[in-house]
Amino acid sequence: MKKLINSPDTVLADALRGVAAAHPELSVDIENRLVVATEPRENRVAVISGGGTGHEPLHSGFVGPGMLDAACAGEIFTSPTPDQMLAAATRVDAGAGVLFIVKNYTGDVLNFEMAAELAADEGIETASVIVADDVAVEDSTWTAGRRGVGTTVIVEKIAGAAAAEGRTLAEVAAIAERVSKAGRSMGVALTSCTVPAVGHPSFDLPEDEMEVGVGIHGEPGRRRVPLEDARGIAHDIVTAIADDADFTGAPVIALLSGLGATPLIELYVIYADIADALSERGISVARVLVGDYITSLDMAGCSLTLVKADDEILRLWDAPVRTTALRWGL
Amino acid sequence: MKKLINSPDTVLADALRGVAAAHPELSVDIENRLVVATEPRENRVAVISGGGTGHEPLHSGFVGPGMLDAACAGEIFTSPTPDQMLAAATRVDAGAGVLFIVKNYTGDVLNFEMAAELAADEGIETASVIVADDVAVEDSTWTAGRRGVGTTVIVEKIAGAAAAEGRTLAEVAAIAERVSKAGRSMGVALTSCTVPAVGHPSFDLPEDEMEVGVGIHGEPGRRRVPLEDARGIAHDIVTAIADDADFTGAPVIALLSGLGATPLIELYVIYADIADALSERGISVARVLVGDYITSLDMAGCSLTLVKADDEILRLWDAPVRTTALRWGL
Amino acid sequence: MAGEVTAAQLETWLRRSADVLAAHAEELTALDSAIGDADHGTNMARGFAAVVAKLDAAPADESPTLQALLKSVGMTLISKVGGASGSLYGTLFLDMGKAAPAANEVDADGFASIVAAGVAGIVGRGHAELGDKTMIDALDPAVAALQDAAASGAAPAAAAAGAAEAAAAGRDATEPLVARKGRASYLGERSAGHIDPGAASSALLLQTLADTLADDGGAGA
Amino acid sequence: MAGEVTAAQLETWLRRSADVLAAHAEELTALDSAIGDADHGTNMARGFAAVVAKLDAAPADESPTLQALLKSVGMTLISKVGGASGSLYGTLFLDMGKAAPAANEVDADGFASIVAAGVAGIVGRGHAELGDKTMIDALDPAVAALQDAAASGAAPAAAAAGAAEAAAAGRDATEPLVARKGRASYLGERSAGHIDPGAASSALLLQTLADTLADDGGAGA
Ligand SMILES: Nc1ncnc2c1ncn2[C@@H]1O[C@H](COP(=O)(O)OP(=O)(O)O)[C@@H](O)[C@H]1O
Ligand SMILES: Nc1ncnc2c1ncn2[C@@H]1O[C@H](COP(=O)(O)OP(=O)(O)O)[C@@H](O)[C@H]1O
Ligand SMILES: [Mg+2]
Ligand SMILES: [Mg+2]
Ligand SMILES: [Mg+2]
Ligand SMILES: [Mg+2]
Repeated sequence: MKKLINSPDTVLADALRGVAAAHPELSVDIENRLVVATEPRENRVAVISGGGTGHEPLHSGFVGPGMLDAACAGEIFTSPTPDQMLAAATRVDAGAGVLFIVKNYTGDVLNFEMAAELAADEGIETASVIVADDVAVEDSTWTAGRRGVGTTVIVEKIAGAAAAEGRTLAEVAAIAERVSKAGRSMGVALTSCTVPAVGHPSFDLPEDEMEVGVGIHGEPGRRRVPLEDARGIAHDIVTAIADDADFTGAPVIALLSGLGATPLIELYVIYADIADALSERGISVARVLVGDYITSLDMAGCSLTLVKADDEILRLWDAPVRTTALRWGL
Repeated sequence: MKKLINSPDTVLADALRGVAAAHPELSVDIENRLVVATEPRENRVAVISGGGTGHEPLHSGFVGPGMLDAACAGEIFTSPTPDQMLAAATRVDAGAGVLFIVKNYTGDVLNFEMAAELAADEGIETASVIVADDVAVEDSTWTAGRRGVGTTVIVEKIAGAAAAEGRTLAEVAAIAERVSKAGRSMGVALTSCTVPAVGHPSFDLPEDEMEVGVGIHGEPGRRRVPLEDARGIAHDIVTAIADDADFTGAPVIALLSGLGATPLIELYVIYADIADALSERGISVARVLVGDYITSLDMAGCSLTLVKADDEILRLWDAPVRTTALRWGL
Repeated sequence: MAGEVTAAQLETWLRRSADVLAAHAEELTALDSAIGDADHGTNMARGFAAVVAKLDAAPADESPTLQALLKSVGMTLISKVGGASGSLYGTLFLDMGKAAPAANEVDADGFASIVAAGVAGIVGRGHAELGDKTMIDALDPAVAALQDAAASGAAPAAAAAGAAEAAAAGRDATEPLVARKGRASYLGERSAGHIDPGAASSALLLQTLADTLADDGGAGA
Repeated sequence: MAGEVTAAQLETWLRRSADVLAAHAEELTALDSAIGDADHGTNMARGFAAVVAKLDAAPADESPTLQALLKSVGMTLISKVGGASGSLYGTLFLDMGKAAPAANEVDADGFASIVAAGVAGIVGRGHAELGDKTMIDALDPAVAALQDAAASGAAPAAAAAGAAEAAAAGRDATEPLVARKGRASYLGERSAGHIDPGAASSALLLQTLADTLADDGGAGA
């Protein structure tokens, strides 16, 4: 295992120190493992997200005006804990309530649930939106449902913009829910990630194979298949997503994310093929992000997220945002 | 070799198609392999850079208002050609002349030199600034000098801002030159990159070793040493840079770049240690970028760049910029 | 005294559990690698190390009540483990604490009820049923064994031994199952053929409880 | 006619060079891996493939003058190779073209002067001296050999054979050198112990020239 770290035990604390050193405009609470925006909130809804570490820039890279008020960082691939979430809520609640944006993993869901109970005890109103957009997982009410992945980024942006407009907690939660429901994602891994505390790759992936539908923690996906070229992979992903929901007839926000060890040039190569595959299906992309937005430590590969938008969602998407990983208009 | 590509021969063309598909606000000339800003230039100086592909987002990710007017993309790790540069100059010259920002590699220098001659023949005035900031290379007037690396990003930003202010070609070239001279960089590789056309890693780096002072094309560096932890690497890099030039007594712009396959979390981990090492030496960082800015395909590792700034340089650094990889204020 | 479970015994159990979980961390994480995200061993070891640290920090002269001890363990696990197991094991101990008396000991029957309340708390949070391939598959039979043994007048040590056996059997029974709860459920059919890591850690906890009570019961019998 | 070098021969040379460079691309790139950036073979193969494509596209009935042919090759290399070798080999052919007559053939002496002018062009651009561990270490002795042979009345084929030998010796002589120009110079002492890739490609070009003129000279003699 070759990593720029000091010890597997200190990765999270060290990374938070680095965020604090690099970004004086953010407030980093090392004790509670929180990254908090420092701008005054003045009686508007606050938006909080969080999750296991290892998916950077998600979530700490999205803290700042127009997006998240705070991000709670868990250990690597481990959801944060209710006391962290409560500490975050206590810090950022301005009296208008707090929206929790939660990726659909049992740990995250349970911990945010507990946090909501604790917050209620303290008189902080909360609402939660759960993102469950990974089409690699078969949907079923008998199971934990789908994993939450890339749509989270878009939900965080839209919710942050809605909160910035001064909407009520119910309104912010409603549009976040709408975006969450309108999003679908799928990822493909060319290599496994290596969890620092484990020290070796989470799974074996032979030189000539890839994992289609991989999870952001290295969870197995739909199938292990022979390595394909970019065009083939683009076709697989777009087909899986577009077969799961109808993305025609409305403007779409597309997010192509690297998984952590994929160079930008490869993302552009496959984006060319994704764009072709989308336009063949009559899907019209109105906004695009290409880069590392939701990663899996040092995994090579990519994930695509599509969100079916409308004028309101696009307007909120275009609203100014100033975070370390997403910034425009400010 | 596992890469999201279609064929080693089409990487550059495919990536440019991807840039065109993802960023309608840019004009991509696939034939001449140019990425060109579409904003009107109205009689101001135009700024052009370029180089081999494989260092993304450098240079195409820095095209847009406030930074580059055009980027010329060469084949992977191969400098672009004079006809491309001439095509770029012809497209973006608004009568006030063109600044070429050139990384100090023989190929880049010679090709930009030829381009300048061709441009002169066409009545386009040009000036060139050469960036040669890699302290891993011993400086000598008997050789090709030092390699040009991370300072290039900062020169491109400052030159673009100076051009946007309406300064003359001589003025833009002068401040670009000043920034170039004020910058120093060094990188460390944990793994080799793999050139698609070659298909295997450019060099062997055992599991327990690292290459200190690696070049952005995988060129060997100062020495091969046993793998160190983040704190040790931070110390090595900061020492090499700060021993080469005095960075105290003035605000410094720091750029910590991943080399392509390094996750953001690791960059933050080592940035914490870099910040400590800098402050121990009395170096005071005024602006910081942490992320992938100048990469080496899929190499794991990082490079640090420091530029000794002043009020004017900081003001130009803070000026609005809207590119795909660097954006603020717009 | 052989018929009682004391707070001191539970403290010993927790300390021994921390050692056992640390020793088995790699094994638990390997199980979680196969059908999860490769952190269960690290999570549990971290959480129980924090429990021990808190026990160490407590004033040596005051011995806590069962209620206080269990609640404090629950809070620690909730704030140090993270993930699904953090909230679930945290709830286990919190709800055990709520059901426990503000006293230093409890009889076998009372102990069985306390554990049953804790496991009911897990089900209340996670909604897992027997056969969903979770820790419940180990805990539910363990509770039944505890209750049966207590009802038939067995001493706590004997009851715990039976519970540990039942938990181990429940753990092994998760292997062929397709997960319907937790991260492993995302795998669908691909989750079959692996033991559930949470069931494995539950079995370890119960085995350690049985070992602790046996040693103590043996000494004091 | 044995004493002349024709445009047709040079065209054959260029076509055969494209094959030779493609066949040796991996080898040249391996040399460039050791002390450069692993692209010299790809660069040269791509450039000469473009030269052939341009030759193929030219109207078959018009045979170009030496001047036109060489300039066109120079332009193609400049716009298709990139890197240091693109501008340098491009300059070689451009400046050969400038020195060449607007005619279809030239004698051994004239040919030597043309090549000398091209190599002087490389030096003018790159400022490399003999011993700097560059293509000049192969090309400079080759020019000297060509000029000497021509001065002593040798036929072009014989002159080229001597030049190829001199280039190969020059290439081999780069191995112990420390590079002072180009990308390899960044390595300092670490550049010693490797053959310079540009010297190797130059030696291949000259060997192919010798082979071409020998075949043709043999056939036509
Ligand atoms: N809904 C649930 N009910 C009961 N136990 C669960 C549930 N979801 C998950 N678990 C248990 O949690 C274990 C995983 O714990 P851990 O790996 O620490 O958390 P995470 O899945 O968040 O990474 C599983 O093996 C399973 O036994
Ligand atoms: N200044 C120079 N003068 C002459 N030849 C040079 C000079 N610099 C580099 N070269 C030659 O160019 C070769 C490298 O070519 P190539 O790998 O294609 O370009 P690059 O170095 O730009 O990747 C070197 O092996 C050397 O022979
Ligand atoms: Mg986890
Ligand atoms: Mg090159
Ligand atoms: Mg887990
Ligand atoms: Mg080269």
